Amino acid sequence: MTATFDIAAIRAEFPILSRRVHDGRPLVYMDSAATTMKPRHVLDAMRSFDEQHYSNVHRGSHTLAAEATEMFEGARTQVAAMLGANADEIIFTKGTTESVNLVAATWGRQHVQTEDVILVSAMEHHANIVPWQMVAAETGASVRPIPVLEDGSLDDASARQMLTADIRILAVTHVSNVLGTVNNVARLCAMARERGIVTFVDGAQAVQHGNVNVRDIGCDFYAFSAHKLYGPTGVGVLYGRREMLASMPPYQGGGAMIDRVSFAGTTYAEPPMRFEAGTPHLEGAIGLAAAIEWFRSIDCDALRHHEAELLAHATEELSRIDGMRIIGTSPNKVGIISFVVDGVHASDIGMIADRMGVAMRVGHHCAQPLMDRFGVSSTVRMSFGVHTSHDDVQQSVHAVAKAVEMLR
Amino acid sequence: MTATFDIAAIRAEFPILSRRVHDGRPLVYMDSAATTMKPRHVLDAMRSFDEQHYSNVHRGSHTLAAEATEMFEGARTQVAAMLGANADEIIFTKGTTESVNLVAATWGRQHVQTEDVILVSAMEHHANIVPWQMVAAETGASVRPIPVLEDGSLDDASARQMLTADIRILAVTHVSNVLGTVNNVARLCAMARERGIVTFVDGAQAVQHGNVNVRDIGCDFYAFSAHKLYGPTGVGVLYGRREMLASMPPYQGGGAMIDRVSFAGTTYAEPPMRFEAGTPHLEGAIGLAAAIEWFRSIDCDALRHHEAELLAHATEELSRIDGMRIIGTSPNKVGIISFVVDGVHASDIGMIADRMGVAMRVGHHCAQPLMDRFGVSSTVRMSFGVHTSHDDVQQSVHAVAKAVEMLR
Amino acid sequence: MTPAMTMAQAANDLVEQFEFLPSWEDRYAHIISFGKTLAPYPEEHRSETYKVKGCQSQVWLHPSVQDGRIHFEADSDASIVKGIIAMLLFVYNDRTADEILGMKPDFIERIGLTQALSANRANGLASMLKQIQLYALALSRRTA
Amino acid sequence: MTPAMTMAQAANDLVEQFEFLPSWEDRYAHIISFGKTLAPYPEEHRSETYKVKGCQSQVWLHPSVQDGRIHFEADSDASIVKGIIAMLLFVYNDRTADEILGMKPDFIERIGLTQALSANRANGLASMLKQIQLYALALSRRTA
Ligand SMILES: Cc1ncc(COP(=O)(O)O)c(C=O)c1O
Ligand SMILES: Cc1ncc(COP(=O)(O)O)c(C=O)c1O
Repeated sequence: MTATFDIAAIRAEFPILSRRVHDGRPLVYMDSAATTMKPRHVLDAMRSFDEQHYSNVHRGSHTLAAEATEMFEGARTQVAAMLGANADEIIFTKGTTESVNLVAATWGRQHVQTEDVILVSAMEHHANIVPWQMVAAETGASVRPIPVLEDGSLDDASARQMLTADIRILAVTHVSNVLGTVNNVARLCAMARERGIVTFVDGAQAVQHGNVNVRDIGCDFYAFSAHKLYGPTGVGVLYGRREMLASMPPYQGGGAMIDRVSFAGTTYAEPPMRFEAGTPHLEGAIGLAAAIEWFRSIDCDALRHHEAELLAHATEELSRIDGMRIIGTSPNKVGIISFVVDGVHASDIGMIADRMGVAMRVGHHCAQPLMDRFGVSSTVRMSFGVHTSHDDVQQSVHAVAKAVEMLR
Repeated sequence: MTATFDIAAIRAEFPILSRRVHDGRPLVYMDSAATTMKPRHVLDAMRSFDEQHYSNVHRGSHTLAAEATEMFEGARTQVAAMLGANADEIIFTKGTTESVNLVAATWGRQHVQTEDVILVSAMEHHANIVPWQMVAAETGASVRPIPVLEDGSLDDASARQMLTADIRILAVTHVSNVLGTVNNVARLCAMARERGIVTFVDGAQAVQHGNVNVRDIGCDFYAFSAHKLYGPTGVGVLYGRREMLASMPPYQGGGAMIDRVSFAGTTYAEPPMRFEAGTPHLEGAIGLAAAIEWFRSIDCDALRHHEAELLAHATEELSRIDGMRIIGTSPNKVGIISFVVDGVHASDIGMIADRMGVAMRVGHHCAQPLMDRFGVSSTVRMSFGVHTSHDDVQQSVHAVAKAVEMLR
Repeated sequence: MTPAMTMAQAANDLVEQFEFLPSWEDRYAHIISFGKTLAPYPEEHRSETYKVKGCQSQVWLHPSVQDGRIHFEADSDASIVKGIIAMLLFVYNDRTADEILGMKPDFIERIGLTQALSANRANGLASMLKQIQLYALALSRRTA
Repeated sequence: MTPAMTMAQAANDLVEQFEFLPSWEDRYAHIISFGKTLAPYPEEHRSETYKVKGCQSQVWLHPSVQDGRIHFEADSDASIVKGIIAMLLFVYNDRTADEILGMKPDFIERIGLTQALSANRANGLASMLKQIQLYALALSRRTA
C-alpha cells in the first residue's frame, strides 16, 4: 500500500463491487454518504483478529487478552494520530449519533441551563439536533439554527450575529450529508472560542474526504463513524479535549468505567475509560484502525482532485436534464449531489435507477429541517466514494435521465 | 448443521482453537465467560454480508438497502424467536451494559422516585449495579442488594422478605459470571409481579448455556450480549415487554428513532425504532443471527450434560490441590469455576497457567461487591464454552497445580 | 359494485398482462400507466389517518363499505407506487372481507413484482397489502 | 548508596543471569526468587498514593532522594509481579534522575521478559517502568 491513486486498483480492493444486480448489471454504488463499502484490507484485518487474537480486553492475564488489549489500544492511538489528538482524548462510541448523545447527556446536562441557547445549523443531520433538543427539553434551554443560504452554504453573517453570550454550545456539522457543503469549522470555532462558547463538530461526512485535524479546527469535541470511513458499523469516535473530558461525569455505568464499586458508593475511572462502559466493540476498533491505515495509503490530494472532477462532471451532466434542480451548489463542497426534478417524484427516480444497477439514496436523509428549508420532502442523493469512477457517474446520470423520460 | 453433540466436530469449527501460544503449545481457552470465540459459520455470515449485501438500512430505495434491511430485520425476528418474544419487543443495543443503562435512563428516570428502592443482588456484575446507582443518585432512591449465601446461591428467604412495596424494580442476574450460580429468576419474577414490582433480568451469562424463554421467566426486561453467545462484540439485545416499551421515552436521539424532526418540535417513532438511534451495528446483528442459528444447531440437552460432566470433573480435580477454595458451589450452576488458593496470589496462577497455554481470567470480574462478600480481592476463573473438552479441563487443572507448586 | 372477475381471475389477468411485457422498461411503464387508471382521490381523505405507514413516498388508502364489499380509494405522490397500489386494487377492490382475507397474495411474485421492484420496503408494497388486510379484518369483525 | 555497577552493567548482568536459564520454569523461578530479595516495604507507605495504577495485582512503589540519587522501595502482593519490580529496581535503583531518564529499557526485551510474561499489561511491567520514569522526571524538575 503506497500513496498513489489508481482507480482501477482501488476498485479491485472492494469485493462488493463485483456484485451484480438486476439482469446481471454490475453494481454502481453511489450511496457512500449513507455508508461506505469495506475494502479487503479491512475485512481481512477483522477476520484475522477474530481467528488469531480475539479475546476480551483489559485486566486479562492471558496471552490473547494481552494481544487483544494491545491491538485495541493501538487502534485508539491510530485514531488519535489521524485526528491530531492524544490517545486519552479518544473515546470509542457506537457511532456519531452516540458521540453526540454522550456529550449532550454528560457535558450538556451538567452545563446547559434555562434560557441557554444551543446553536446548531439548519443543515444538521437529526443526530446533531435531536440529542440537543432532548437536553433542551430537560433544562429549559432552546435549540436555535443558523440559517442556510440558497446555494447551500452556511449564512456566515447570521452565524456571527447569533454567536452571543447566551449561547452555551455551538454544535455544527463539518460537511453536510445532503448538500455536500464544507463548513469553515475552524473559523466558526475560533469565533465561538473568543466568546467562551464550547464547540462540537459533527465530522461524520468529513473524514472520508481528506485530512481532519482537531487542533487546527480548534474544537472541543469532534465525532465521526467508522462505517463512513470504510470501516465497520457499530463503532465511532468521540474526540474530546482533555480538559473537557476530565471534568465530565460518566455517561453509561458498568464494567471498565469504574475505579471501585461498592453498595456504599462507587468511584469512576479516568477518561477515556470513564466513558467506555462494558465490553467495547473490539472487532470494530480493529476494523477502524485498518480502515484508517488503508485510507491513509491513498494519496489524499489526488483523491480530492479526482472527487472534484467527478463532481464537476456529474453536476454538468445532470444539469442538462430538463427540470433538474440541484440542491447544494456551494463552491466549497464534496462529492455529494442532492437533486429533485420538476414533476417527477424522487422515489420514482430512485427505483428506476436501481433497476438499472445504480444505487442512490432517496428521502429526507435524516435532515428534515433542511428539507423544509428548501421546500422539498425528499431528494435523490448521489454520493461518491474513493472507488467512484467517471463511468459510474456516466451510468448514474444516464439512469436519472432515463427515469425522467419514463416518468414524464 | 444437525442437532448433535460431537465435541471434535464442534472444535473444528473454531479457527482460533488452532492458535498456538508459548513454545507452540495449543491454546486452551477457558475464558468463555469473558467472551466466546466465533465459529466459522458466524465469521462467514458476516463476511458474506459485507461482500454481497452490505448497505445502510431503512428508507433505502436500492437493492442492497432492501437486502440489508431484510437481513437486519430478519436478525431481529431470529432473536425474538430465540427468546420467545415478538420482534417489536427486541431492541438492538451495544451489549448487556447498554441494555441496563437504557432501561435505567428511560424507565428508571421516569418512574424511580425518592425513597424508592432498587433491589439487586450481591452477585451482580457492575453492569447491573452502576446504572442503577446512577439513577438512584439522581432521584434520591437507593440500591439494595439481596445477600448471597456461603455456597454462592441467592438467599431466597431474604429475597422474599426484601420484596416489599417500596421496591420499584428488581434487577437480578440470571446466571452469576463469577459463581456460575443459576438463579431461579422465574420464581423471583413471579414474586415481584405479585407485588407489582417491575423486573429486569441480566441474561449475559445465561444464553450460552441453553434455552431462555422470557415468557416462561415472566420478566419485564431481559438483556444479553452477542459476544457471549458466539457472536460479535458491539451488539446486544434488550427485550422489553411491549407495554413497557410503548410507554417509555426515547434514550438516545438521532436518525431512525424519529417520526418527524423540526426546530418547532420533534416526535418519536414507535418501539423498537424509538430506541435505536443512528446507524445500527449491521454486521453485528447479522453475526448474532448467525450465532443463534449455529448455537441452536447444537443439541442443547447434550451440551448441558457435557457441561455438567466437565464441571464435576474440574471441581473434583481442583479440590485435590492443597489450599484450594472454590467460590460458588451452588447445586444449580453452569460451567464457571472461581477459586483462590491459600498463600498464592490469583494473578501468579493466571500468569503461570498462561505460560502453559491455558487462558483463564484473573481479577474481580467486574463484581467487586461479590469479592467483598467472600473476602477476596480477586479470583482465578475457569469458564467453559461449547468447545471445552475433558482434555482442556485436565490441562487447566494441571497448570493450576503446577503454578501452586512453583509459587509455594 | 361487484367486479366482473373473481379475485383469482383478476390476479391471473394481471399476471398475464405482465407476461406479455418482456422488457423491464415495458413492465415499469405498464405499472405507471396502471396508476393513471385510479379514480381521483377525494381531497377530504388526504389526511394522516389514511396514510399508509412504511412507504417512502406518501400513500393514502381510504376504505368504505358498500353492500358488504370494501371499496378502496387510493393515491400516491409517486408514480410507481401509485401504479402498485392501483394493481393491488385491481385485485382487491370491492371484495368482501372474507375474500380479501382468504386471498393468498402470491400473484405478486408471479408477476415478478417483488424482483422487478426489489426494494419493496421502500415502495411499501408489503405495507399497502397489510393495510388492505387490516381494514378487511376490522370490517369483518365489525360485521361479525 | 552508589551502586557497584552502572545501569548498563546491571542490565547486562540481568540479561546474562537469564541466559543461563533455558527452561521457562527456571526463568519464572528466578523471577520469583528475585522478588524475595526486596527489602521489607515500610508499612507507612502502603497507601493509595504509592500504588502503581494499571497492574492486576497491588504494587507499591515509594521513591525518596538520597544524595541526589533516587531510592525506591517496592512491594507487591503477587510473587511474579514482585519479582519483576525487583528486577527493575536491580537496574534502576539509586540512580540519578538523568541516568534513569537516559536509560533505554531494551534489556527487558533482551531478557525475553516481554515474551515470557507476555501478558504485560496484566503484570503491569509497562506501568511500573512508567512510574519509575515519572518519579525521576518529577525529581529532576525539582532539582533543576
Ligand atoms: C452477568 C454479566 N452481566 C453483564 C455483563 C456485561 O456485558 P457487556 O460487557 O457485554 O456489556 C457481563 C459480561 O461481562 C456479565 O457477565
Ligand atoms: C452529518 C451526519 N451526522 C451524523 C450522522 C449519523 O451517523 P451514525 O448513523 O453513524 O451515527 C450521519 C450519518 O448518517 C451524518 O451524515
